[in-house]
Amino acid sequence: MDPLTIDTTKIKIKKNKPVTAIDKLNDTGLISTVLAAREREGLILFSAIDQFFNWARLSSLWPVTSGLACCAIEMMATAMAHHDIARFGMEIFRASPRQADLMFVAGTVTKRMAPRVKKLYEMMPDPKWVISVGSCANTGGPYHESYSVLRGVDLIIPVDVYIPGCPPRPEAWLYGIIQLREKIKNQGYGAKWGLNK
Amino acid sequence: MNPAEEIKQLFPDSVLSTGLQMNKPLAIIKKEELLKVAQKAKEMGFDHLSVITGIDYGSRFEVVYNFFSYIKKQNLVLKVVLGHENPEVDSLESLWKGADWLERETYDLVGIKFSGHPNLKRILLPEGWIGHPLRKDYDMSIDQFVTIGEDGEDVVSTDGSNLLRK
Amino acid sequence: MKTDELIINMGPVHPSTHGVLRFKLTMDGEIIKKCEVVMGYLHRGTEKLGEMKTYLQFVPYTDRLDYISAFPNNYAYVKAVEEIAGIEVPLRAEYIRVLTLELNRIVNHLVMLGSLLLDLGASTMIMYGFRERENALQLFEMLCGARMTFNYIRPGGVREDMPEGFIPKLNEFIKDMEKRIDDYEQLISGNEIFLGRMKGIGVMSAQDAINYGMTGPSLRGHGVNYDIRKIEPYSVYPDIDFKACMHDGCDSFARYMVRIDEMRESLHILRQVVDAMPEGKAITYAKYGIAPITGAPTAASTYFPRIFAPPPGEVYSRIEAPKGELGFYIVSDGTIKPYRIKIRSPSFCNLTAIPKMVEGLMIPDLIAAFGTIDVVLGDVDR
Amino acid sequence: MMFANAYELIVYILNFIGIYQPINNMFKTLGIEYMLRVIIVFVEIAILLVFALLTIMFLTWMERKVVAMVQARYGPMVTGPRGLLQPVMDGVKLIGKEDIIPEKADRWVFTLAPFIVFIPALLVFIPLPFGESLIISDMRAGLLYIIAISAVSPIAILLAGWASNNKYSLMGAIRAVAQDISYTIPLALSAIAIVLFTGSLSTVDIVTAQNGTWFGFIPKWFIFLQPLGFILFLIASIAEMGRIPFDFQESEQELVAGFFTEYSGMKFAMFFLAEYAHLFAVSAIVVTLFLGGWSFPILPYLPAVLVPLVSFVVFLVKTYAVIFFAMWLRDTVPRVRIDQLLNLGWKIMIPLALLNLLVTGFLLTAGVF
Repeated sequence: MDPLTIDTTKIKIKKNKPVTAIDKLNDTGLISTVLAAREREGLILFSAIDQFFNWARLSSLWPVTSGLACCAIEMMATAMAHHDIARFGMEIFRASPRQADLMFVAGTVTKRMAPRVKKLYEMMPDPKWVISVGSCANTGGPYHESYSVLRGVDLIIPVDVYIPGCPPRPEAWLYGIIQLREKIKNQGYGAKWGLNK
Repeated sequence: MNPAEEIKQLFPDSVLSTGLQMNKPLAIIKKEELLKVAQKAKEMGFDHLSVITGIDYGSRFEVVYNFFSYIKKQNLVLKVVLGHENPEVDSLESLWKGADWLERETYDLVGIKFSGHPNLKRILLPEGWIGHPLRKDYDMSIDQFVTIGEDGEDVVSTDGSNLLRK
Repeated sequence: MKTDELIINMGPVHPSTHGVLRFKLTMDGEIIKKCEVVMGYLHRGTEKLGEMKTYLQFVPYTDRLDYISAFPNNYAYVKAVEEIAGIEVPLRAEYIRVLTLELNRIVNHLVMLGSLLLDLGASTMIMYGFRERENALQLFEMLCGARMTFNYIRPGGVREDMPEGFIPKLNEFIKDMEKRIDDYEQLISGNEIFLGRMKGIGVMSAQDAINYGMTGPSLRGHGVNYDIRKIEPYSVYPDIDFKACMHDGCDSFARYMVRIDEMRESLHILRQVVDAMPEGKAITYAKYGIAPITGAPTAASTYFPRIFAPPPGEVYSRIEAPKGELGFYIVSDGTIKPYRIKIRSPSFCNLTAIPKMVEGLMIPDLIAAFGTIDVVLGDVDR
Repeated sequence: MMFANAYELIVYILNFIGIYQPINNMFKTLGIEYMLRVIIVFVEIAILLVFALLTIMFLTWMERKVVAMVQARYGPMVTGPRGLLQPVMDGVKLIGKEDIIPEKADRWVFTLAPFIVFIPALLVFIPLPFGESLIISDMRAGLLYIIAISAVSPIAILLAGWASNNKYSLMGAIRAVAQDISYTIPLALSAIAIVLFTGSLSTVDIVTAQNGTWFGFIPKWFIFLQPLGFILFLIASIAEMGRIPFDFQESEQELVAGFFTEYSGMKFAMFFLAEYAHLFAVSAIVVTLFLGGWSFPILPYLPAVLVPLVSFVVFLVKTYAVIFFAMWLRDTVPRVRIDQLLNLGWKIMIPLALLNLLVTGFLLTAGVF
């Protein structure tokens, strides 16, 4: 491009916005530290407690027995001797949702079963998590076009971890459980303070 | 002497035609005579009713009964052809108790009524479901949702507002 | 003193209903007066999907019917399709099929024993049952790459031949399994409390059982010696010598004993199949051709996905699945998609007998009788 | 150097250190001389509570490990060394759970029931002879106290079952009460057979009656004199605890979760811990009555200072043996049906217990023992 014949009409002048005081302050990063410090100052105590409760919650997740279809058999295989989830302290399968805090949606959620799965979820006490297992629970799976299947359990209840597979191998189950444990560890203020490392 | 021919001898006017279905004796029966012929088949030793199939051919319905005789180790297939408007046929529940749920399922999915059945209700789909899925003219596009009514039974509705998350 | 009945819901989510099945029980104190079975919570419309899929695409759906023993589902569907299309299956494929069927029968009985004992309260048998099942699943994985949903048996034979290390590992499994079955028998059959809970529970006369359409090991527990492998032999069963196991106790204990004997019988069959395994191809694509609509076959088209379109016709073919008589009624109209598929599932028909068998018993007995009927909900609701 | 109870042992130790008199005089000058006794009793109770809660936590861990060992797997491994922190984590998690009270449930009774279950389970620890002079209070009617206290828990179970307004809980509660009542009678009868020997209900007397040995090596435990009584007492106590094979309170298979279906969070933890406290207490009673409590043939030859310590260890070893048996039973044996259970209780256990009582009484008066 010969510099002499530059066509000045083509160059668009980049109009930079007027630099305000706040932008300058932001550039220095001073404000973010001040805000962060203010946010943290009352919470030093809480973050340690939060971190301890997180550790307690993630190390004793009691699943509720809610096996629906083929993934239920894989759930049993994961809970049995070979791929033991008792190592994570999860072998107490509470039959009643009141005492459970983790729900495996293992299998196809049909239209007729959907309200019951939702009611089961609502009966569980509060810090509760849902792992949707298998492609049927994730998005309807092989029965996507069927007239009587809900295309994914996240249409009715919030899901924390999705495990793909039809049925997923027990190793995939264990990986999903470990992911959930990571997620629980990062909840609350402790994580912000970097205690979750 | 295969059983289909025997039945043709006994009830010449009620058997429309006999033949073979993959080397199994087949007899096509008139709708009204089914109960009488089935009664005779049970006496001939066909004590095991394997399966009842309802098929929608667009212009007509067909109900196929597969029997097996444990004693004589023989098969028998009875077929009944029904019109396309409200298909209706006698229920064999009085002869074979196993037919109870098979007929309810055929009514539920294909929409063939079985007169004389003790409680002909839907067995696989909830009560208020619109349409019979295995019919060729079943509209797959409408999405029906099920919610639990006050008394614990299922309520079918096309809008899933209270069920689905916002 | 007039007491009114208590209606109890053993609801869809219940530890001992083997899945999502609901019993509406009207109880008089502890005794069940009327038991109504409500199902359909796992009805996934497999038969409707069958009409939308081609013959080959429907095979994975059959795995997910009775998901504890998927091989017999595959085989029943494929046998029906082969009868319509008139395919001549190579002998080696038939022997591999019988091998997988019998191995899957053992796995199914292991899961049944485990969950039966778990329902009665002993939590150890299911652990041992699943430990053996894991060994068997490793064998299946060597064979077809999947643990539960195999998609291995195709119209025309099996997907691919056995890997080399398969037979030695199978012999090892058979030897190990024999010892295990004696352990189970020692752990369970002599147990006083187990006998107390099983003997005389869920009694039904042989005539009623046949009338209610019961088939398979549950029927053979009532003294009726009908095993489809014997009365209507298929595949290579005629030249395998085995006996149909029968007990005429007509109660839950007899049905349990039939399954123990059947496991031993299956091991016996497996040994014969392994010895008599012929050489040859594992699958034939004879009847696979180009459907007339897409024109004459050219050189390039031989690599296209083969189109499989059997001639029009109707067939009902049935096999002896671990739970009973599993049959497929297929109507084909000459196109690549079946016109109608009807699945005669053993669990659905065996379940018909539960309401009558259970009147006058208590809830724990309902669970014992229901456990021996061995029901899987994918099979019941389809 | 046998003290009547732990209070005297502590006073002796304080004297030995020499700080008992000065503190006593100081309180006397302040005019509240009873305060020292109150403090010592508080210290005793505190030690007992800490010991009880630690044992309960250890038992939950042990139960999971024993079950895992029987079922060829590992059991909790990840939290803490070999899963030792698992019970702590379960407890903390249950504390952090939302506490749901069903809307139509009877609020006060619903919240009261767990406490009524938990407190008797701890009260039973008082008359238990943990060691040579390690007993909180050696009541003259120790055995009667134990049987009376263990009769309180069925009431609480009924309260819980009724208050949670749930069909399953009500049926579970009624079954649990029927079971408890029908098994307290053989329990008491086979315990009375022991009292015939010792002549006194106090647990310490029962244990001292089992000191010494016959022909040098057979220890004089009542299990050898009362084999039938031992079997009846063991079966009745397992039924009292509600463990498999007599597990009706929370038999998942039949009634979802028995009477505590509706409980969650800390209330459920109370039931859970009460069950294990009951397990430890009942095993301790079995050991005290039949297996010679803390007495052991070599005890008399040890130096006096060591005796309370060694007897405490002997008592724990025996109790954990009985607990292991109960846990082992839980893994292998299926559950009995409710009517079989009641038949066993009324038609077999009670007549046998009466027969055992008759034979023992006859042999005692005939001077055989």
